[in-house]
Amino acid sequence: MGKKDYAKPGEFTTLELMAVCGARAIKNGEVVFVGTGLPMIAAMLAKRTHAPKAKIVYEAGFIDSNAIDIALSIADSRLGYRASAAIGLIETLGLLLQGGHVDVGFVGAAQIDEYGNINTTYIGDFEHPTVRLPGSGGGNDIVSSAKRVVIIMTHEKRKMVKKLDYLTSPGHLDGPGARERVGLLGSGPSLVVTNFCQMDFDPETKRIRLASVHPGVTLQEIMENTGFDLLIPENVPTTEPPTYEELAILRAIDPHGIYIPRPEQSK
Amino acid sequence: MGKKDYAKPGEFTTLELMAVCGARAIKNGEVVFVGTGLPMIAAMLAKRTHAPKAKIVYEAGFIDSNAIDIALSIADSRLGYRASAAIGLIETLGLLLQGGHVDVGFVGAAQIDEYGNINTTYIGDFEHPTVRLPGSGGGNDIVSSAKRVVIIMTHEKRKMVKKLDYLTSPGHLDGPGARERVGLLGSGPSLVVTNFCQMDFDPETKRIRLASVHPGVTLQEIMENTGFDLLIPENVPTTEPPTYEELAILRAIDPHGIYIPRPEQSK
Amino acid sequence: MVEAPVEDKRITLKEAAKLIPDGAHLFWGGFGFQRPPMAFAHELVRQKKRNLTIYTCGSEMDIDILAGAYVVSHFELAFFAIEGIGLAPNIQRRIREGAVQIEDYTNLAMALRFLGGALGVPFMPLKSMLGTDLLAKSRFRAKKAEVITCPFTGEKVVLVPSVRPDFSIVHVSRVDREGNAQIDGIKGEDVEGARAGKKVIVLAEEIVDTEFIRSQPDQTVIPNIYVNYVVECPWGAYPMMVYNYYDYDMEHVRMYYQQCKTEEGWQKYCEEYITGVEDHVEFLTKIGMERLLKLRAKKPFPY
Amino acid sequence: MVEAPVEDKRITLKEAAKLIPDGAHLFWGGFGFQRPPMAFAHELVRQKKRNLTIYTCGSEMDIDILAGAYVVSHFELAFFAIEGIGLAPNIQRRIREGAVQIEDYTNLAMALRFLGGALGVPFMPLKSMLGTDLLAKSRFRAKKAEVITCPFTGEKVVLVPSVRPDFSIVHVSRVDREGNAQIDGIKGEDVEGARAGKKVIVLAEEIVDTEFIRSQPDQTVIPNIYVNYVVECPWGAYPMMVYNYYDYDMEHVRMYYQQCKTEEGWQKYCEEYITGVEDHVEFLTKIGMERLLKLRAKKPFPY
Repeated sequence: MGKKDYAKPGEFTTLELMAVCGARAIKNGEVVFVGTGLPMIAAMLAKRTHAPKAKIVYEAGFIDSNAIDIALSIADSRLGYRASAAIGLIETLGLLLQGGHVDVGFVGAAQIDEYGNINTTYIGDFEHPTVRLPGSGGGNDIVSSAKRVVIIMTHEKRKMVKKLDYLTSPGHLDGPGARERVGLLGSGPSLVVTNFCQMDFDPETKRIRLASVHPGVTLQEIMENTGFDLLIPENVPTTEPPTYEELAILRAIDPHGIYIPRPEQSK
Repeated sequence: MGKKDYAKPGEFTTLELMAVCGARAIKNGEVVFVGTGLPMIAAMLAKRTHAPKAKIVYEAGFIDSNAIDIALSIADSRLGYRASAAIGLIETLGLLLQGGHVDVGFVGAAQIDEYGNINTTYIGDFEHPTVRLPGSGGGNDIVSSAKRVVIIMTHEKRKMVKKLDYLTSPGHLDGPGARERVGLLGSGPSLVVTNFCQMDFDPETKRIRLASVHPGVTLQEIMENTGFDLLIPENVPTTEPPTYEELAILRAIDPHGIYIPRPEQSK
Repeated sequence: MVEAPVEDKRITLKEAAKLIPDGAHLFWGGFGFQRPPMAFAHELVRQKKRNLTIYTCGSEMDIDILAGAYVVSHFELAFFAIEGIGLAPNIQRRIREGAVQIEDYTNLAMALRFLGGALGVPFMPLKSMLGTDLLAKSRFRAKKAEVITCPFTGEKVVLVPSVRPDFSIVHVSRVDREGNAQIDGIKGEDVEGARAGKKVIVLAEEIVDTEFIRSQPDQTVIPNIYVNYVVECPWGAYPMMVYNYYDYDMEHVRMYYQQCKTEEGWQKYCEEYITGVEDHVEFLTKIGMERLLKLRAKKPFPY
Repeated sequence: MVEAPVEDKRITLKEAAKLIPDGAHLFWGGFGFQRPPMAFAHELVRQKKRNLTIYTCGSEMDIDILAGAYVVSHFELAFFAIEGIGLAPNIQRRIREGAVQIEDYTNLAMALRFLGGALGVPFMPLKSMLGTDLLAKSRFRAKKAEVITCPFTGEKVVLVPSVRPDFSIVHVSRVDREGNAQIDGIKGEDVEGARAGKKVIVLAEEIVDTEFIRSQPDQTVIPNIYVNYVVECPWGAYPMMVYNYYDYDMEHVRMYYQQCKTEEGWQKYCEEYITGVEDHVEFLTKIGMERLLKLRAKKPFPY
């Protein structure tokens, strides 16, 4: 089978497609800042396909990691296997990230708004929240200072909101020039990958814009599950499906389906 | 021979007495910040006599050093032998010293004034200096932040001056309360050891005050070689001479007379 | 000539926990699943400490236990969860009850706050938090952060206040009885945090001879000058992990998470594994030799 | 599946020096007699570089040579001398001539300026320099430092401007060809300095296989991400020292010091040992095998 032999609908899961989308956002030689879960799988996939020279950094201190086993914690000893260095948080978040060496950072989100601002702290009112989420962790640091940011999340109306309950990590704030005005170093979110589509940011308004629709998903579905006004260009392509090669590698990376249940498991 | 058997005049050199004075300024268990030369010898002597639990720190990064050979550079590998740790400058000058862990710091001086302010940078005018000295190094850091500071220097009129050519390291500045006013952490110089005498600081005026006169030295000699008005209390004791035990250990520490030429060498 | 004596700073886990008065402020070491002072958390629970404030970057089951047992009332931190499983169940519940309050920072902000405390300066500069509610909203601190204009470049910089807690609690790989500590693998924020505390308690998987430490001084991560007390505490991070020593026990962690979804479940866990056992060794005995032996790291893997 | 290739960043000493344009700003590694990039200094002299600015804490014969050969016109530093012997003879002379200017800081201030540059913030806070001419007088910087009142505590704090030089030059114990570097013994200010440079050149006593580095990632002091070029350069700090590798050659250093007391003596030294030899290997050959072999470190001593 060739490199560009695309898998057909039914031969891959949505999570697999999302991991592939994440991987493709990484260019060869880039320094990639990821957490556990889907971003870790995406970065490992990129490194084993088109971006073998990518360097994966985990905030706990693992630098240029070459882990062969799936990690459950950002500080998991598994990430130290054949790493270039194992140091600490000031090294990764301060010297590497804020120091300007990180090309692309991956984060998740409980809520985002139309400028890509992110909430991972509270659901509900700050004084009397409904749910207390894990908080920023290194998320705010990553979104503040990485050159590009990829957000991976599930696409639900209550998560794609007009107004965040709490602004944890800075997207494009209230629009063009806002990040520069408040003094942020990185250029903010550039891509959002969900279970329905990929979205990028309109360069003029800095608002979220539909970039590609996953195979089998309708525009209607996306709009119904988005709580803010999504910019929709005239021609929106279908997301390139995973290739058979990507799928094979992906399934070898996470053989027990810890983060990406196998097609047979997810049924 | 007993611990308190004092050597007689002629049985020790002035440099040996100065090293002993330095050693006696160190209490057991204290953290001592020293450079090479006489302070290093003094600290090693203290550790082998009354202050075995003293911890010697060298700014290059050697912590709790137990060197057995005399070092020529502050970064000399000799200082790493059986040290507790070998790290770097931010560790020693920042985390240990500025962080408040250093009890006593030793420095030298090309000039001091009557408040114990120190010059190690320029002789002559700032715009057109006669001599460019080595500069602060870690000297200013030590005198700024150590809990106590001991200055060891030779006693000459051109070095004990009314006005410094350049203020490198802060003594008591212009008097009581001045260090607190500018925001300094440490309490400044507490002792000056010269080839003639020991001097401390009057608690009320923060001016230099004669504390003890070395055996065989006259008050006249000291006054003639001091360029500022030295406070002289009514009763000034004679400096306690080295004991035979101290001399024996001192000579074992620097057997080749690198910093303290042996009596026979110095003739 | 006097031979330098080796100062012996060893105390027991029980003695170490007794040093902490109610209301004390602690730096809490470990990061994520790596080297949390779990055994120390258990002992604080056993000794019924109250009203502690904890400063940390990101912690997990260890601080969830401390919140569950009403040991901690205030956190200043960046992250808490049971990673890879879900939200921290006890902290959630205690927040709803009003028994726990959290002041939120980022991981970098917290790590720099420890570095600032360790360096003896009252703040550190930072380029995170700008433009967000982390800067705009505070829970209990009078002044959480301050934005200034850089006098050299004119750019905006956030200053975060340094932290000097009463105690720093860190769990390391090995230490000598004088307190010279080595940490294998990542250090998280422990290097800075260990130096920030007014008093420092180092717990370690093993105590080694001081000559071993002094034969390789460049391996010392926390020198003895900073350390007041040393506690030998093997398997002290279980059911979390210690690099080069042992892996986490996910079965136990999942059981904890499931059980703590209800207050009753948490009380049962606490009684069974913490308050109902005499000490750390009895806890390990309860877990069982077979389970522990299986978790030991297998070279060349650090897990 | 693609096996990750090992990127090869090795270049020769000559190639490395060629990268430095006249007028460039350099972080200069090593501290005192420990690991100065001496061979790199020689090569800069051979290639007749001019008008460089050097940032360092405290350096010795290495920067005295650079000043003597008119390679460096500006220094920002805390200390220079030939330790244990006397003042740096060439720098003294070049200052009198007006060919060299020095902006004075303290060692901690310089180290923090590198840390600030490395951290991506425009300044760092400091409690030194207060009340002194180091704060009051500046030589060529428009703004050398700034005193502010802490917004949290009200105390006075000095801010020193961060440094991001064009290049960082460090000499380390060992490195792999990807640029992962290890440093034995003290690190001086090299950890921070190596991260402050826009480009980083790592010179090393030896190049080791990347698998050796990756078998002990917690020993890496400078990870490959920061490093642009790698130069194998054994005895690269001679006549100064490298921890665990070799001792200094004080006979040579004293000869240098005595000879450089006069301009003619310096010119003779420079011609004989630097410009008159083709490269570093020819320099070492001139020093002689017997002398070098005697200087090798003798275990368990690192010297």
